[in-house]
Amino acid sequence: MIKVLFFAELEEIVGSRELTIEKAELTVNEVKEYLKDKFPALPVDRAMIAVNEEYVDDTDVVKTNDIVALVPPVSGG
Amino acid sequence: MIKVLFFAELEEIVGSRELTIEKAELTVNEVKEYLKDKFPALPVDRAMIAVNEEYVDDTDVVKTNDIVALVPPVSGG
Amino acid sequence: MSEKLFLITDEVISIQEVVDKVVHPNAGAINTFIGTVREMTKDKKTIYLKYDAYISMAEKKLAQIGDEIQERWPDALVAITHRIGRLDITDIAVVIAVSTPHRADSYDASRYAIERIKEIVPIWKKEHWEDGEKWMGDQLEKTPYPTGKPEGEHLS
Amino acid sequence: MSEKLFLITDEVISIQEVVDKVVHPNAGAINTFIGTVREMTKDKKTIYLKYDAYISMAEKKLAQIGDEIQERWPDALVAITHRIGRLDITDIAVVIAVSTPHRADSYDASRYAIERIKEIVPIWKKEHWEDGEKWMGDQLEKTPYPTGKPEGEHLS
Repeated sequence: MIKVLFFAELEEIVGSRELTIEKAELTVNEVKEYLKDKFPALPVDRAMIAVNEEYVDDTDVVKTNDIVALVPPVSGG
Repeated sequence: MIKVLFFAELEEIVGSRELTIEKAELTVNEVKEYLKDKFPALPVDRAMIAVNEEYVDDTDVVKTNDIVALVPPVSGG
Repeated sequence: MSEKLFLITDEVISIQEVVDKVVHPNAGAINTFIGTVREMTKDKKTIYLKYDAYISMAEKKLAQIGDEIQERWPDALVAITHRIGRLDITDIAVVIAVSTPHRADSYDASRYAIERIKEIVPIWKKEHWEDGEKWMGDQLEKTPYPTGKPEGEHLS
Repeated sequence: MSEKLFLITDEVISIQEVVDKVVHPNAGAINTFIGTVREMTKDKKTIYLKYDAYISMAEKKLAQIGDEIQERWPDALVAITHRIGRLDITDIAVVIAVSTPHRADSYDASRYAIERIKEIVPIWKKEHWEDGEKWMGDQLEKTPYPTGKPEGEHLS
């Protein structure tokens, strides 16, 4: 089970701050493909991906209990 | 009558924050020569000169009731 | 108040409290950067803002910026507080405080901090205008992340 | 507190009060520079400092620095307070606050202000060490003023 978090504009598009993917292991890229399928309007490729609060590469692997976050371009400060 | 102000190290050397020169008109340079004569230990040439709170040149003229200040190198901030 | 050097809060930020965290006998200079809510951006008039954050990660990334600064300026002390929630015009969104022995470094390190905040810290601003609202950060769609993470040698 | 934008005071400086003087709806950035009393300068340990000033002229010269900043950065607002009298380690000697619409200018204008203070504002610092005391400002005797006023095109 992999948890995925959405913030800001992405949260509004998904309609929820989080969802769960019932898989034990996926690459980051597979998570992104899953989300693009499920939410065609979601600008997945304009987001950075964090796993357990660190930015990762598309080829990195996500395991059960990991927390994935889609981080759209930030605008703090 | 021209008033002269001394600050910081210069005040300590002169032993007073101010003195009066009983003249109606002097150039800045003449004020400096007067002070060098009167206080040989005073580092007059390492000070900037202000007249009525503005920095001046040696050739500028000081008149009665003007306030001259010797401004040693500053160290605020 | 919180003793945390790197803090996301939904409360009003006290500049003094952030500065107090970096006061030190060997600091001769403290630079602070205070980000406030500006009313006009070009011709658009902001009514208020809302900030959202991935709070736990944002505090971690602020701490990372502190580490990066201490690598570059070993004598620097850094504290950063960013507010989230609704902010009105002139409200303080962020306070960065950096102390260093000498003044030039305090400016450089403070500037480094705000630029890095705008690159890596997961905080988002929603502008509310009279005629609409928008999450900011990609207005020009100039920031795609095809590799899934930010580019640049100094990112980690 | 004083409403003066450019102030010499013998009281403790409130950072917040100085910042409040430059808060503005069109300011998105406020940079502050806070000068504090540092304990160690090279191998010398400071016990306390005393600052003296030609108060009326110092406030006038601080105001001149404000004018110079507004010439170079027309949207900037500037406030500066400098404390005089006895200051202990970590006490605040000076607070500069500069607000501008965008952040880069707030850093540049703030830096300009502190450099100019060290050039033209008649304030003097006396260091008190365990084994002596000295008025600072010309330790290296590198600053003669043979023409009676500071050199440099930007002085007036």
